[in-house]
Amino acid sequence: MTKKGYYGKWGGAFIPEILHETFNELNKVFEEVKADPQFWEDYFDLMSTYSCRPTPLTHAENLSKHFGGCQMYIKREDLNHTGAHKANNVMGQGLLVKRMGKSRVIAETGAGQHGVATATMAAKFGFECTIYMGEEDVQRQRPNVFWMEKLGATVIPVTTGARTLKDAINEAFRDWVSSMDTTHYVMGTVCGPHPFPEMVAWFQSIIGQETRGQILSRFEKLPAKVYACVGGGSNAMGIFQGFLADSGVELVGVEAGGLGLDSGQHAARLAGKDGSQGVAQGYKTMFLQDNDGQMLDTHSVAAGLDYIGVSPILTDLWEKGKIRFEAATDEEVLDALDLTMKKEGIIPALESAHAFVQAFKDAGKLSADQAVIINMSGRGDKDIFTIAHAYDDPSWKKFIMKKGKAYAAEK
Amino acid sequence: MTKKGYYGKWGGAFIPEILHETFNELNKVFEEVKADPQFWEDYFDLMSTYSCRPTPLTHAENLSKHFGGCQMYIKREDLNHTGAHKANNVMGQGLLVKRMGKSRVIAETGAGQHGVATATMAAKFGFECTIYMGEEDVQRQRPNVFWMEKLGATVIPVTTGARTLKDAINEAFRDWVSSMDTTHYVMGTVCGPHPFPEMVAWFQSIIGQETRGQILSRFEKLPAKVYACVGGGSNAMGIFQGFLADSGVELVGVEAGGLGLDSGQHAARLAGKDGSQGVAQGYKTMFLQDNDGQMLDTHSVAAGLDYIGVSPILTDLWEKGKIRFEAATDEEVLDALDLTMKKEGIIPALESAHAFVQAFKDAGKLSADQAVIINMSGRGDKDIFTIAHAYDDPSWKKFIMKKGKAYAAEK
Amino acid sequence: MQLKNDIRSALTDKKILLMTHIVLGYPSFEANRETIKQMVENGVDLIELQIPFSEPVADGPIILKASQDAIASGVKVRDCLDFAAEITATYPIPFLFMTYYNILFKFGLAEFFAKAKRTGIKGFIIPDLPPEEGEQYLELARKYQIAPVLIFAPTSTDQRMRFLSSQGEGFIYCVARKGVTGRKSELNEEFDSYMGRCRQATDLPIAVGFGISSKEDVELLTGKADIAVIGTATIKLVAANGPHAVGPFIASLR
Amino acid sequence: MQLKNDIRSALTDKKILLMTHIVLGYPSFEANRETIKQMVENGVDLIELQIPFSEPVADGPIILKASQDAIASGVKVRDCLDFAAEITATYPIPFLFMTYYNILFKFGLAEFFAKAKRTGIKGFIIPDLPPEEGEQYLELARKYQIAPVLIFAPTSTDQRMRFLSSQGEGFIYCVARKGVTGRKSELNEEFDSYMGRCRQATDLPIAVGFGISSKEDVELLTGKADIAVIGTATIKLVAANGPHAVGPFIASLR
Ligand SMILES: Cc1ncc(COP(=O)(O)O)c(C=O)c1O
Ligand SMILES: Cc1ncc(COP(=O)(O)O)c(C=O)c1O
Repeated sequence: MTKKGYYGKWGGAFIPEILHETFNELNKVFEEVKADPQFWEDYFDLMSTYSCRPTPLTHAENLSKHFGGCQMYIKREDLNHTGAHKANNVMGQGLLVKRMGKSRVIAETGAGQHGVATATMAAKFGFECTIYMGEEDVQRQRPNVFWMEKLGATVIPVTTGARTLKDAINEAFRDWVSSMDTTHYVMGTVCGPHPFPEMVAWFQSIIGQETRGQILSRFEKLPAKVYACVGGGSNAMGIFQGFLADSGVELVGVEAGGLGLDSGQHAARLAGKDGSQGVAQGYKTMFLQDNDGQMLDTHSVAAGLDYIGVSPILTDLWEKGKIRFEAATDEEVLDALDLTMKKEGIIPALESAHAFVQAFKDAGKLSADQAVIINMSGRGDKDIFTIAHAYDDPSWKKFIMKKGKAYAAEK
Repeated sequence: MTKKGYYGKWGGAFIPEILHETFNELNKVFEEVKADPQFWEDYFDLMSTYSCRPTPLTHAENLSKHFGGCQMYIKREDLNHTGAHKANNVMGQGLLVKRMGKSRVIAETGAGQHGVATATMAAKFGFECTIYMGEEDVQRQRPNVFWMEKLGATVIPVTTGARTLKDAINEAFRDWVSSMDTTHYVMGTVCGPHPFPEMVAWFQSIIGQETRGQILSRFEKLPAKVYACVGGGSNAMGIFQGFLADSGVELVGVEAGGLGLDSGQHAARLAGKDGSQGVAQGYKTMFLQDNDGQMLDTHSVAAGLDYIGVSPILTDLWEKGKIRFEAATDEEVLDALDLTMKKEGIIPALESAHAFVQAFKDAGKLSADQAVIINMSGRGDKDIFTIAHAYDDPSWKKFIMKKGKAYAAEK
Repeated sequence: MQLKNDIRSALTDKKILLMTHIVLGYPSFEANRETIKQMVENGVDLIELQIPFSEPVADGPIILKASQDAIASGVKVRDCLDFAAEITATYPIPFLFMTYYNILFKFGLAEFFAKAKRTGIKGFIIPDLPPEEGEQYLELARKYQIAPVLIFAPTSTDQRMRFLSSQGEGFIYCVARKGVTGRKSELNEEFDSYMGRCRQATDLPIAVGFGISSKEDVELLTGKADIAVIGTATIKLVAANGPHAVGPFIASLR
Repeated sequence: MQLKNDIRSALTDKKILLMTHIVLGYPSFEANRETIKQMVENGVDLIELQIPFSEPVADGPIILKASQDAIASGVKVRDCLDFAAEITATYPIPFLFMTYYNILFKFGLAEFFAKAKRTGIKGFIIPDLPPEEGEQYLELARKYQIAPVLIFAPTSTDQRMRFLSSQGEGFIYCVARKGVTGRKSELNEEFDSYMGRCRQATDLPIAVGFGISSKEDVELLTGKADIAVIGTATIKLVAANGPHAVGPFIASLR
């Protein structure tokens, strides 16, 4: 039997002693709620009255025709409140926090999506909220910082390390080791020490549950393939769980190929050759690290995929051959995004667009009576600064320069 | 009997002769689809698989407590695809266009919401798309312009008149009078010549239908009051139609009070004293115009409410005392927005925040066993440039200045 | 009936009449005065006086801008009426008001007719007022004997044209092509067949405007239409070279 | 057992021992060398050698920055091991490795133990490796006779402390308060009762670190703890005034 909190040889809970009791309590409450059907009902009710679950499954008829192979369906997590699947996890943990009687939440955020989602949840539940965000990301993602603050959260720029997501996680842990009496750390993805991977996967499983029912009722059979982008892996785990038991369904996780798998400028822990086993940020998985075990800088056009580790659950499924891993480069992502906007009127987040890339590559090899599902984890309009920048849009630049000048002149 | 296309003495179809046949056809097709239950079913199916209808009704428990009076519910049109109720109208008209066999759509847009929604619909249906937008608005709403273009639409800056919404409508008509063989004009609100008010109201009635069912099943009785902001009036008509027959439900439309009803800087056609009867842009209603019948400049912090006319249907209901009209000032709107974000984790569009203002004013006078519903027509994160500007956020300004400098340095 | 009769009698001398267009108060009433003088002296037969409106949906960029500039410079509807009274008293040709319905509506429809009658105006062209919306308007037109000129479009069916003809007076304004004012259209076979349909549908004189700017244009229309409408061309000319350029231009057309 | 015995025997001469902390390669191995010399010559009893790791979650800003600077300057794990070998050969006091689990894991756990043994290291402190995750680690520690120092926290229950005591060796590192390294905590009644619980739970010597920076701090700990840990204080001192400032500072503590 595998040890508790382990998936094959991956996972675990590598936590400082001071958090031992906190994790005990968290594990206890999590076991309780898992055994309590009422909890899931409350969760579902919250998600269907505060967010818009079930989210739709959209038949992408134009893309299907364009690629001439299969029927493409898109699971619309972008239509969640706050614009991404992150809401599922955050609202679930919010209910847990309430049950534990804590009054404050903290979270890390990279792109800012999880930060905005957590700040939103905190406002809704009346919790105090502190968000740790790498200083670089604070600079890059000012709109999200603005919203977090407007939602009542305190955003703390993290000036240590690479000043990005992993460092924000470290800082959140540093806060937690002094504040755990009142505070819950809302981990944003299926990573970190047990029970986080299991817990986040559980909340996100709502995606897969819905999707399975929707495709069976709409397409009347299971899909040939299901695609999801993989940062930490929460949206992927969310949808994959709906199809893990179906041997005929190929599950495809798509990582950030950045400037290419050979460039050293990517975040492919599993799809490339650069990942290796390690233990950091509380769990064991495949990390992008050097020979000494020091974590490397990663790169992706999608801030939400730009992370050194990956869910231990996914690593296990990958090792067992149950999930195929691929990578999409920044350039491929912008092309897929462009096509999806023009063909379907849908704007995937840069993260989600990674899943579209691989589905597009595979589509031609399938037949018209097969379906594939792409998990659209979030919407792209949040990414305007990054996307407009990535497309090097001249009118956008002019607009920003003009606004900047106007503000400068005010002083 | 009232004349066709009239609501009391309001409405009509004041169209140039060249469009006579186009309107004949449109009326014919519209009558057909109204009589065809399959059409509504197709429409509903489209909205529930491409957008996320039914949209939730959220119980705003914290705001309810805060104001200590009644139970506040929020109808979440912000969760629609593209972020506002505009999707309802646009998708419905898209189905009509398909039925008429036309291949191109045009639309006016002020804030850009209706433009983005139309561009989205055009991409989905494979139509060519041209959007007219006042040059001032193109400058102010560059993010929306960027998305429209990315979605494949051509955005034409309108340099005539006040260079805002009304002028964009005029330009769209000018396009239409030469292109009507292939082109449908997707009017964005319940204004313009018949059958537009009726048609847009019909598509938007989906909001009220859902809301009525939702409040009855959740609150087990009808609400005391229903609030909606009123620009052209489409979201208001949408939700009000669910309760028009219920004499116990007070319907409250909230217009843009701008800098105050006495300032001349507002867009209150009905709530203030500045509106007067007129005929323009194809229909008869209360307009903001001078003694000669020249239309005035209007003002609101919310671009989507900043319009000279108002739905003839609403004007009729107002005249008959069936709808109360109020106005909210820019300042009140920013306060209500702030409170809603902090208390509920919900970011209303500046337009929608007008409805919140009046609900907040009235809440104290109601009792805890009464419910009110606020129609949240759209989400506010689209408004980041305007909102951050309105709150005079220093970090935002710094961010924009820095970006602007970086772009300037590129050259 | 007066306008129609005036036109008929003018047509006994000339194969085609010329109707020109002025935006009142643009660039100024002074310039209007001189322009009209030049027009009349050089053989123009009818003149449309456009009362500027802030939302001229049926007009193209030139007239649109002229209207806006006029409004911005403070031109009021009453100024336009006064000016019209002065001009009709000065020149013997028929003058018409061209404007949008809201100008009449806001003024008070009956009052506007009464006032226009007193100014000596012979007809109205209101492009955003189809007869279905103009019952009271048509009634008042009959009452005040001001011709409500209606419009044919290439998209109008034969039946529709007959209906319009039965409601309108003075003449029929045939829009030569789809689109707004100020752009040139082609005088091809399609146009000829459209003209044929117009003639079939009405006994009223027929005016055609499509961006006429030369003698050849007028010649091509002769025999097909009764009135050639020169709209945007003179407005451009005045803006570019002043009112004195209008006389020679008009003189060159026929 | 060796480490515990060393500590016990040192405690026969002194009422409280001093343990200091070095981040290897920060600001340089040269500076480490001099710092250690100053420490040993001024009566330090044990020294923690921290192998820098890029993600030091349990450390506060000072050590975090030191670690990052060391890594950025090119410090490798093998350099740290070589340096440790040199230092243990030079000074008779016990040296321990403090680092995070990934450094051992990536190196190869068994190899790391073997290598560390050869360098003469007496114990390991791995703050992110609870005994539940360290079965193999604890086994290897027994095999190589390197003391796996475990940590008590104020949040640890009595039962948990007993369990930790049963798994650890050498001494127990008692975290004086919640939070990360480098901040001062108060030595109040709550602290005393915590110390009482620690003593109850273990027979191992007890080290306490909480930002000690003065003679008074050390005096206050005397009688309560066996080892006073000076961590961040000397790192700051070296950074500000160089290694030579360390000797006088240490000398002043006791
Ligand atoms: C829209 C979106 N998709 C995907 C991700 C990646 O996270 P995960 O792999 O946990 O789904 C993020 C993270 O911020 C995100 O914002
Ligand atoms: C979010 C939102 N609400 C309301 C409006 C006002 O339009 P209407 O009154 O037609 O609902 C707009 C128009 O752009 C809008 O974007």
